[in-house]
Parts: sequence; structure tokens; C-alpha cells
Amino acid sequence: MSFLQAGNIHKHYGGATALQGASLQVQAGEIHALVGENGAGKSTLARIIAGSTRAGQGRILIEGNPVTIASPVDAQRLGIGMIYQELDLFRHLTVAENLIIGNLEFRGGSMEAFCHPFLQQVGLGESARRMVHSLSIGQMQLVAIARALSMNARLILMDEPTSALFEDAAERLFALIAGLKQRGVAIVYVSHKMDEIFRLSDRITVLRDGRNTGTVETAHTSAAAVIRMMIGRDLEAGQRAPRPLGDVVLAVDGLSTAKLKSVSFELRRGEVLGIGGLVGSGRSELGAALFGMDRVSAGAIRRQGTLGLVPEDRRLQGLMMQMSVAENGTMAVLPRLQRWGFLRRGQELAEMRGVAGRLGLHCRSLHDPVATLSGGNQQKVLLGRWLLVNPDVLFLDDPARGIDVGAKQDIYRAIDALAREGKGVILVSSELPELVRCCDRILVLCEGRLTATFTAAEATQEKILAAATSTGGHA
Amino acid sequence: NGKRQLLVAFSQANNAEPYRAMQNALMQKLWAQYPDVKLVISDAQQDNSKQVAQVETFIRQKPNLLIVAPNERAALTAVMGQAMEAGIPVICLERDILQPNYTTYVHSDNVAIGRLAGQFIVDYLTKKYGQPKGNIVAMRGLLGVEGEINRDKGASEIFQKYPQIRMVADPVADWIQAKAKDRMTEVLRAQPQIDVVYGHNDPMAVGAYLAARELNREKEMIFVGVDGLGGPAGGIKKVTDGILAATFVYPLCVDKAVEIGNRILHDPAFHPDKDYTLDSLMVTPANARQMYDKFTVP
Amino acid sequence: MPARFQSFAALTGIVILAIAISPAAADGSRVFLQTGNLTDILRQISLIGMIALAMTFVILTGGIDLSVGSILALATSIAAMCLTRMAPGMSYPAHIALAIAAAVAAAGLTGVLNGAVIATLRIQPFIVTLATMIGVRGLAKWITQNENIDIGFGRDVAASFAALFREKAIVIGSYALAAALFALVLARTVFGRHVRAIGDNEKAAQYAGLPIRRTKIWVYTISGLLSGFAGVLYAAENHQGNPNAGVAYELDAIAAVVIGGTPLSGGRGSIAGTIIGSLIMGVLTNMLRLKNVDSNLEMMIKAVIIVLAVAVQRERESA
Amino acid sequence: MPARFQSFAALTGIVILAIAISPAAADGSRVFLQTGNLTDILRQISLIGMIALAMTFVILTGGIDLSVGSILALATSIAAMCLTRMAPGMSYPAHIALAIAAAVAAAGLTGVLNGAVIATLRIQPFIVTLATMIGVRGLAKWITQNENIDIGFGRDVAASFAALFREKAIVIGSYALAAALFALVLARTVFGRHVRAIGDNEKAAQYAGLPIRRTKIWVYTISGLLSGFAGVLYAAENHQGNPNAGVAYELDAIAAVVIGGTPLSGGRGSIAGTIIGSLIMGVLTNMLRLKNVDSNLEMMIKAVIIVLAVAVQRERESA
Ligand SMILES: Nc1ncnc2c1ncn2[C@@H]1O[C@H](COP(=O)(O)OP(=O)(O)OP(=O)(O)O)[C@@H](O)[C@H]1O
Ligand SMILES: Nc1ncnc2c1ncn2[C@@H]1O[C@H](COP(=O)(O)OP(=O)(O)OP(=O)(O)O)[C@@H](O)[C@H]1O
Ligand SMILES: [Mg+2]
Ligand SMILES: [Mg+2]
Repeated sequence: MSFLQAGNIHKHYGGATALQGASLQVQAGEIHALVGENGAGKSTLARIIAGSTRAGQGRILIEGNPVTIASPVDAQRLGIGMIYQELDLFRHLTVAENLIIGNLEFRGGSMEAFCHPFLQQVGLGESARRMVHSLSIGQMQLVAIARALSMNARLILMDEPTSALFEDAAERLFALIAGLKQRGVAIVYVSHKMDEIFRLSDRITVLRDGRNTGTVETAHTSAAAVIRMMIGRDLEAGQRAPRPLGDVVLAVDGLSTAKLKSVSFELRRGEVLGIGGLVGSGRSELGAALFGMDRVSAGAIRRQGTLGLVPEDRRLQGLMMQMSVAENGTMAVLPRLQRWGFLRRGQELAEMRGVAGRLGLHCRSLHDPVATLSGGNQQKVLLGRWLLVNPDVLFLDDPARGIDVGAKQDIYRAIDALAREGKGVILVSSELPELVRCCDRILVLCEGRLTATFTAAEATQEKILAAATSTGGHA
Repeated sequence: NGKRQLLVAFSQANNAEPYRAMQNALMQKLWAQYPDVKLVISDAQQDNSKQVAQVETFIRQKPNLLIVAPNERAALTAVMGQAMEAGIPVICLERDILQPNYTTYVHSDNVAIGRLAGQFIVDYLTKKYGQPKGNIVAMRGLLGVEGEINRDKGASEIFQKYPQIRMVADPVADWIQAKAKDRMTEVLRAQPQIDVVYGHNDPMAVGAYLAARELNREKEMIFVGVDGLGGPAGGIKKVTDGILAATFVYPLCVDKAVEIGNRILHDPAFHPDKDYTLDSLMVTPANARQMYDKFTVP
Repeated sequence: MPARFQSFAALTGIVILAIAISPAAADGSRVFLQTGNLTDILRQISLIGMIALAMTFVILTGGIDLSVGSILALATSIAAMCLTRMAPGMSYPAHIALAIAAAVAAAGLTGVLNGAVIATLRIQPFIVTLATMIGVRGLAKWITQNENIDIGFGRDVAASFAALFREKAIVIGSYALAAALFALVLARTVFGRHVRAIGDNEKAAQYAGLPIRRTKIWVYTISGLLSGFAGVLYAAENHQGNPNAGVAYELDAIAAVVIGGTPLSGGRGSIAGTIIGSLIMGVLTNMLRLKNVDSNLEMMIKAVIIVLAVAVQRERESA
Repeated sequence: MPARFQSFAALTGIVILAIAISPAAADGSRVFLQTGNLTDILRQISLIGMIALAMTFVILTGGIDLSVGSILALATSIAAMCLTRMAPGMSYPAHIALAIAAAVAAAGLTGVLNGAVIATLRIQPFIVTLATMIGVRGLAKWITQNENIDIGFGRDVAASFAALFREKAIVIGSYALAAALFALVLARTVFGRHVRAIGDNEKAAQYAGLPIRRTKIWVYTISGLLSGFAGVLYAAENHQGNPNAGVAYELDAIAAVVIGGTPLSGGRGSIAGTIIGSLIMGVLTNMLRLKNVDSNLEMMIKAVIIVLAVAVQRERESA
């Protein structure tokens, strides 16, 4: 019998429909992937099962018994835990406090003793007393995972748990998932990463526009087939054509900040430069230093023209959540949209429609608050903001985080187009295939130091990983 | 000859009221006549706890004379007792406290002022209509404050004797001119006929006047105030300007207090009375100029 | 917009109540509905209403300005002192313009100071403007030596200033003009957009390269300027410069903003909402005063109605 | 903790300044350092200090409580009325206990009301507690008929109540006890952690299944209870029940919290910080009063020092 049977789930947000009759069945000890385009309703369905969103209608059975899950506490009592896509953690509590708060498994006693094994499992063994706000987003993701582990759940819903993890941490998570499966714990695994899905899952449920398009055995299907179920067509394989390189548009020489140690590189027009490294290796700090957000202690930055930066955490650093899609998109180009001191709203919408089309943005209206968009679509709004600015150098900090496979192609194409227009692009990514696919050269950071540089041709996952973990490695 | 410097500490309840600001000014002027006296003033901003704290701080400095204008009677009683225990002569200015924890008490009488004002209004109405009748509006100060209670009480005693005198509205304007203007505007809308506005202080009477003037009704009624301060912003000036029909001087009590205080400081043989009550004066256009000169602190 | 519509519904409810309980005038009409009374209300809310307009901008950036009442007091004092104690040998209009300019400029400078400290030293607006509220009050009392500066009813320049600027048409007109201007700036200009963006997510605004510091300095400056101009009108209306004026005005202004649907956390809200918030407070007071309700009861009734007015807005919002 | 250390540094700076400029007593010692003066300061900050403790909790949840001053006034009134106008035929201690219980209970109930409206109707705390501030002030004035309820110096139950509860040791002791208790609750209990968590990220708190509503109702109730108890002490200290007491206390309490390093947005902060904030304000006032600085100048100096004290904390933080 299935551990979880959720059927005919409906959910409306005002006029917007998130789910219209979706269903999901999960066996005990099964790893069940839940996939679909951005905005298909995956997170909504997961949240409903975890009790943090109330369904409009629908039926949920646990081990065949009908249950009402009205709150996260109800879900916890039924043995359901969840890792949220938006990583809702308490930034001013310590890591350990984040683990035990509201956790029915913690029944007093030493907090550290309770947390230690779980933090150890995710690789945060030393961090129990640190404040969450001092962690990088990848480390926050690990905290959320540790929390779910500590709840002793029989079903864990994981909403894009690897979207901010580098390979080594992801590997560790996969091992953990395998261990959980051994113990009979069911996992619902929401992800846009096909390789992970095929590596991990037993079955795959595909959502599209809030409805099921099918559930398949992973062993008896292919990525192409799943993608077809998701987006209703085949994915065009991106052709990689060589780009001509121009002048140096950005030259960094001996750049040092609190986190970075003497980083030097050059970026040419028409070049896409990849940055790889582990969580906390200083990739984001490099962007902050270039953008003038961090104090530079030594070194020089020479740049031609303007610089744009798409930050990695769209919620904290990127978007104005209460403002509309259009307002967010045009945020950085407002001066050029005014006439006689007033904004030309017609022109604003026209420009925004242009980028929305280029990125395949899905939203009901450009006037909707960006908070009502699905995670992936929010990411596109943020990217759109900088496409509109059209800067000479664009620093993209993990721009494809949480983006569905179809839209990823759109983003890769946009990056390629930028480079062809003669821009210099820096691409930080947690996904090695992405780096290899998009970049001309790949720099690897390790603990704030530049440890290796590869051309696209010579880069392999093994080499990059080695450079990312070596400290005094070759340059 | 570098002799003993005498310290006089004055704890003022709230220098945001013009009446009390004037007290401070006069106090400074009068003590300045004595080169061996240094005057310090604190302002409690109408807060009991603040004033208690300030008196406590004064006690620490062991002044030769302490003058307290209490914000409220009960609140200051204990701390003034503390000052007495510390051997500091204490003059209680203008407002009573619960126990005679002072060397002497210099004050006026708000009930008597209320009666004077009430009688003036009755006389005016009698003259206007041939009999005591008419509609009165009172502009009340912050409710619960001694001045407000007694100025109301004294006047009401008089009005109650004449059933045809009606109090048609008595909005609360917290002593503040701007508030009185707003509240009077509404009264004017609701009341077609008003004969007298009795402001429990001059600024509120002036506020009422401004409201009436705006609706071109200021000639229909007279405005009576209380306080009768000198100076260009005071109530006496308003009488000379023809804005107020009368105001009643609520004595600053400062000249008396300084006179007595000075004798306490310089004449060891002097023993003040326990209580000095100062009379009020009526200011009308007839005597306003004279009064202006008398009560203006240059 | 639905949120604005709900504020409007709350206002409508209160107006209907006011009409229903209004006393009748001699001719049988409702006193509340008399043109004179309605314009009274507008005039009474104009000063705090104007301050609330600028306060909306401040709150939208996620800030707060507690110093508005003290700044108003400083402006009343400076304007009245200029008019009564200076004889610059100018024509009346020039002298009046000078007095207004001096008062508004001092107020604006105080605002610049607020903004500069908040934006540069990155201290919480609450503390900075609280300090300004205390310090500027002290300054106003110090320059006036704790005295009110009276403006008489003669034929001098001060009196003609007061006669002109206490005109209902001027006061209400200034408010209307300011309201229209602020609504336009918020909805249709880059500056207005920046104001909301900063309040919504300051970090993101920084990453988007918005001029955070400049915008913040501007909103506090505007708040100072409007408080100063309100002070000028106050001086005219009350025929005096008063260093003790405007106590607790900041609470009234903030209340109008919040009742109008702008949360203190900033990021969203509207000028229309703030105007409605000011009107709700004005009509409420007028309605209870026309009934001559006991002042203590008035306070209790007001409390209940404020909560109800806001609750009505909330409820619809979530549905 | 570094943040707390900086607050402490600011306090130390002000204390050193106070010692430096303190006048000398007859025996050559510094007046500021006399035990009597130091305990004066503690007593003077105790009431608002106590309110600020509870306010810290309120602010940590991301809320605010403007009604504390009115609640204090209500409590003074109820306590004094119970003591002077009731003759329940009990022993003095029982009668006193009854009066205190009545006052504190009424205050607590007002807090419950605040919390319930905020948590259930989901209206902004600013508006709800503003309404309560207005309404409860009206209530206090209404039940006392606008009169102060004086407590004499006789030998009746009211006088013995005042004699007991105005004792420095009792007042300071209560504050110390409350401070210790609150520090403990915040740092070491589940409730304290929930308070911080809700202010930090309410959505996450909801996801974690924390009892948001209950916690919020509690913090406002605690705020009411402490304001009520402060009211009891106020009645004893001032020998009166006073419906006009406590005006603007909310600003002082909030200022102490914010100066102590708790941002108004909530989520982080400490009781130690709040205590230091209260001490900074107390020492500052005492120091300027001992020097007999002109009251207007005093306000200006205070403004500057407050900003400096907070700026010192900020600067180190970012460095
Ligand atoms: N709070 C909300 N208010 C309004 N609409 C919402 C809200 N949350 C989600 N939606 C809408 O519901 C739909 C489903 O969103 P959901 O977040 O479940 O998508 P998703 O499949 O998780 O997408 P992604 O892969 O981008 O995370 C979207 O169209 C989204 O715009
Ligand atoms: N070894 C570490 N242990 C704990 N925290 C670390 C460590 N290294 C870095 N951090 C934290 O991570 C942040 C720096 O990571 P940064 O975001 O620059 O790296 P990144 O390479 O971009 O990583 P991510 O992939 O997580 O974005 C800093 O805020 C720091 O506090
Ligand atoms: Mg999602
Ligand atoms: Mg990063």
C-alpha cells in the first residue's frame, strides 16, 4: 500500500490557479521525483502535503487512512518533513536552534548533542553555534537538510535541495538519501536536474499547469521522454558555435578582500568566463568585490564600461517581492524610461514584454507582485532586469538556480547572445555541466584563492573538483 | 569678596506653558539682583516622575533654598519632605501638596478667580439682556488638573444661581490654543447663538476668538480668559487689543517667593508664615495698559 | 486597486455614520453636511495631512520620522520671529517670502541632517529622528526664550501674513496641491519607484545599483520641508510662533499613513490611502465633537472605530 | 557578544563623562558617584526600565506597544481607587494585595486584548496599540472622573501601601528581579526562542509550526502586566492614582530598547542591551541635571549624545 496518496488537489491564489486536480502517490522507501516546468505547481503540492499551505480541495491518505493536514505540526505528527525551496530559516538564531525549534523530536536535553549527528551527516559539524545569517546560501541549504533529517520523518519532501549545492555537498546528500531509503523513508524529490533525477529516483511524477501528465518508472523511461511530458515538446539541443574574442573588458589584478586572496584574471569581450568552487570558496564575494559592495584591501580592477550583477539569492539580494514583475524588471534602467521627469509606462511594459519573451517568463500579468511567481520565474525576472541594462560586463551568480530544463536553454541562449554582442560574461555555477557547456574558460576558486584555470576543451568534472578541493594547487 | 555663593534651585513643573515660562523669566530677573545668589532651574515637562527625579538631584547638591512649583500635589509631597529633612528651606510655589512639607507656601486661589470670572460674565449678560441669561461656552484645560477643576468650580458656583444661563458646550482643549481653535469651530457650527466664551486660560480664549473671527461671528460674543500674563504674547495685551473682554491675573507668585526667599537666605532671624495667598486682579480695557506695564517682565 | 478601495469603504462607512448621527441645524439640514463644516474638516486635517504625505514616503522606505512636530514648532517660531522682530526694509510680499523661506529652509536643513545621519551612519531612523525631535524642540525653545511670538491683528506685515495664510482656500489648496504632487511623484517618477524599492528590499536595491543614500536623504528632507511649511501655516492660523506647538503630531501623521494601508515595514502603500487615513481621523473627530460627546467617551469610541476601520480593510484583503 | 559589548562601551563612555563633569560635594567627592545619587538613578529608570524589558519582547516579535503609558495610568488609578475608596474589611496586607492584583489584572487584560486583536485580526501592532493608547487613557479618565486619586500620608491602608512600595529597595529590587527573569526567559526558554524566531521570520515560524498566535498574545500580555506593575509603583511613588500619568512613556521605553541594540524590525536583540539603554538615558539625564544645564540646552545636548552613543555601537559593528 502507498504511504501517501494525495488525490484531486486544487489550489487557487486569487484568480491564479496553481493546482487543478493534481495527485501524487508515494510508496514507503521510495524515492519519488516530482518534476515540471517552473510554475507547474510542484512546490505548491509539496507545501500542501507538508501542511504549510491549505488546499482548496482534495484528499490525502496516509497508509490508507484519510487525514487532515491543517498545519506543519499535523504533518510532523504524521511523519512528514519538508525542505523548502525558499530556505525559510531563522537568520538570527544559531544553526542548532534552527534545528530544534518546533521540532517534536527534540524533547529537551542538550541541544548540541541532539544536533551534532545530523550536522555531521550534512558536513556542518563545526557550525552548530554559528548564526545562520553568517552562512553562505549553500550552507543554509545544508542546515535545512539537517533539520529535515532530525525530524525522524517517514516522508521527506525535498524542494530543489541541491539548487545551491556544489558537487561534493550534493554527493553527500545523495548518500544520505540512499541511507534514508534503506530505512524505509520515502522521499519526494523536486528538482530540475535530470541527471540527479535519473540517478536517484524510482518513479517520476510529472506536473504541467497544475495537472498530472503522468507517473512513470524511472527505469523504463528516458530524460527526453520526461522532458516531453514536462514541456509538451522536444528540447532543442543547444549548438555551440565558436565566438570571436575582443579586447580585454575587465582586468583584475591581485584582488584581495576579507575573503579573497590575490585573485587575478582577465575577461575579454565576447568571452564567457566560468567560476567554479565549493560552497564558501568566495565566488559570490568576487562578485561583491567587483561590484563595489565589499571593501577591497589590495589589488586593482580595471574595467571598460558598465557592470551588472545578478546575485545568487534572489529573495534577499535580488527582488523587491511586493513590487510587480514589470517594476522589478525595469528597476535598474528607470532613468532611461523617463520623459519630462515622468516614467513612460507604456514603454516600460513594452521593454519588459521583450525580455519576458526572450526568457520564456510565465506570469499572468506583468503587474502581478513578483512574490506570486514560482521560484524559477522569479529568477527569470531578476535575470531580465540585467538583460535590460545590457551592461558591458555581467556577473551572473548561479543564474540557472531553480530554472526548469526548458528555460535553462533560454538562459544559456541569452548568455551566448550577450557574448556575441561583445559583452564579457562571468558565470558562477554550482553545476559543472553548465560551466562546461557555456564557458570559454573556467576559473576555479578554493578558499578565496584562484587555484586553476581551464579552457572549455580541457575542463572535466574531475579536474575542476580536484582544483576546488586542493589548497595549494597549481595555478 | 569671593564670599559664600548661595545656590537657589527652582524646580519648574513645565516651562512649555507661557505662564510658567514667565515665572522662570521673572525668577531669573529678580534673583539677578543678588550677586551672591546663583539660580538654577529645571523643567519637568509636566511629568511627575521627572520632577521627583530633578528634585532628588537638587537635594544631592544641597542648595541653600529650594523652590518647587509642583506638577501635582501628591507626587511631590514625599520628595519635598526629603528636602526638608536634609535641612533645605523649601518654598512651595503656586500649587498645594498633601502635607506641609515646605517652609512656606506662596499661592493664589483658582476658585476665587473662577468666581470673579463667573461674576464678570453674569454682569455682562445682565447688562446685555437686562437679566442674567445667555449661552456660555467653556474651553477646558487638561482634565483633572487643579487649575482646570477650580477655575471651573468657581465659575460654576456663580452660574448655577441663574437658571437661564446655559453652558451650551464645554470642549476640552488641553490648555492649547490651536486645539481650542479647532474645538471652537465645531461648537460654532453646532450652536447658533453664543454670548460668552470662558477660556480656562488666555490662549484657549484666544483660540476660540480666532475660530469665531474666521466665521465672522466674533462680534456676537465676548471672550474671557484667565492668567493675565504680561508681555507681547500675554493675555493683558489681548485685552488692550480688544480680543479679550477681560482676563484675570493668576499671580505668578514669584515676586513674593523671591522676597521671602531672600529673607530666608540673608536673615537668620526671619521666620516666614506658613502660607501667603495672593489676590487676583481683573484686567479689562479700562485698566489694561496700566496692568501691562505692571506685569511685563522686560 | 482593491486595497485602496477598502480604505475608501472604511471612510464611506464613517461618513455615513457621521451623517446619521449629525445634529440638525436650524433649517433642518444636517450640520455635518454643511459646506462650512466639511471645509472645516479639510482645513483641520490639512496640516497633519501634509506632514502625513511626506511621512508616507519616509515610511515607504522603511523609515520613520518622529521629529516632524518639533520641526513644525521651529518653523512657526522662525517665521513669526522674522515677521515681528525683523525690519529688513522690504515690501510686505518680500518680507513675507523671506520669513517663509527662512522657516522652510531651516526645516529642510533639519530634514537633511536626519537623512544624512540615517543614510551615512546607518543608524536606525527611529533613534535619529527621536534625537532630532528632542534636540530641535530644545532649539525652538532656546531661540524664542520659551516665549510665544505673537502675531497681532494690526496692519503690519505679520498680520497681513496671517490674514493671507490662514485663509481656508490657501490652506486646503496647499494640501490638495501637495497631495496631487506626492501622488504623482510616487506613482509616476523614478524617485517614487526608488522610494518603494528601497523599503521593499534595501539589499536588493543596493545590488540593483539604486541611489539609496541620496533617496533616503531626500525623503527626510522632503519630510522636513513639509513639516516646515505646515509650521508656516500653523503660525498664520494661530497668529503666533509657538515653540511648544506640534507635540505628538508625529503619532497623528504616522497613524494616518498606517490607517491608509501603508505598513510600517514599508515597500507598499499609496498616497490615496494616506489621504483617506487623514480623512477618517478628521471625520471621526468632527462627528464626535458635533455630538458634544464626553471627551473621555470620545477617546474610547475613537479607539474602537479606528480598529474597526482598519479591520474592515484587512478582512477583505485576505478574502 | 560583540554587539552587547559595544552598548556597554557606550555606557562606559557616558559614565566616565558623568564622573568627569560631576560637581564636587562638600567633602570633595564627586556628587555623581555618591551611593545616594547612583541609587537615585536606578530608581528613576526602574519604571520605564521595567516597561522596556517587556517592550523588548514585543519588539523582538516585530511588534510595538504604544499603549504602555495609558495602561500604567489605568493601573495607578485602579490601585489608588481600590486603596482609598474601598473598605473590604480585610487586613492591610490583604487589601494591598487586592489592590495590586486588581490593577495588574486590568493591565494584563488590556494586554491580552492588544495581543488577541493583533494575532487574530492580523492588524498592525502600531495601529492596535495606538487605539488602545487612546481608548485606555479615556477609560482611566472616565473611571476616575478626571480626578487624581490622592493617597495621603496618614496611617490608613493606602498610606502604608505607598510607604512600602516607594522604598528604593523595593523599586530597584523589582526592576533587578524583572531584568534577571526576562534575561533568563529570553535566553534560556522555549518561549524566548519562539519570541525571537517569530520576529526573525514569521513565515518560517509558521512552517516550523510554532505557536505564533499564542506567543504574540503572551508578549502583549506581559507588556500589559509589567506596565500595570509599573503603574502600582508609580502610584506608591507619587502618592496618587493619576489618569494623566505615563504620557509618552512608550517613546522612552522604545528608545531604551533601540539604544540597547534591538532593531525595531525584531528578531535579534538582548535584555542586557535594553538595560544598558535604560542606564544610558538615566545617567545622561542625571549628569546634565547635576550640572544644572539650561533645560533647552539639555535637550540639544541629549540629542547629540544619544546619536553618538548609538553611532559608537554601529561603527564598531561594521568594522
Ligand atoms: N502565494 C502565491 N500567490 C499567488 N500565486 C502563487 C503563490 N504561490 C504560487 N503561486 C502560483 O502558483 C503556481 C505554482 O507555483 P509553484 O511555486 O508551486 O511552482 P513550482 O512548480 O514549484 O515552480 P518552480 O519550479 O519555479 O519552483 C505559479 O503559477 C505561481 O505563480
Ligand atoms: N569554511 C567555512 N565555514 C563556514 N562558513 C564559511 C566557510 N567559508 C565561507 N563561509 C561563509 O560563506 C560565505 C562566503 O561564501 P561565498 O558566498 O563567497 O562563497 P561561494 O563560493 O559563492 O559559495 P556559494 O556557492 O555558497 O555561494 C561567507 O559569508 C562565510 O561566512
Ligand atoms: Mg517551486
Ligand atoms: Mg555564492
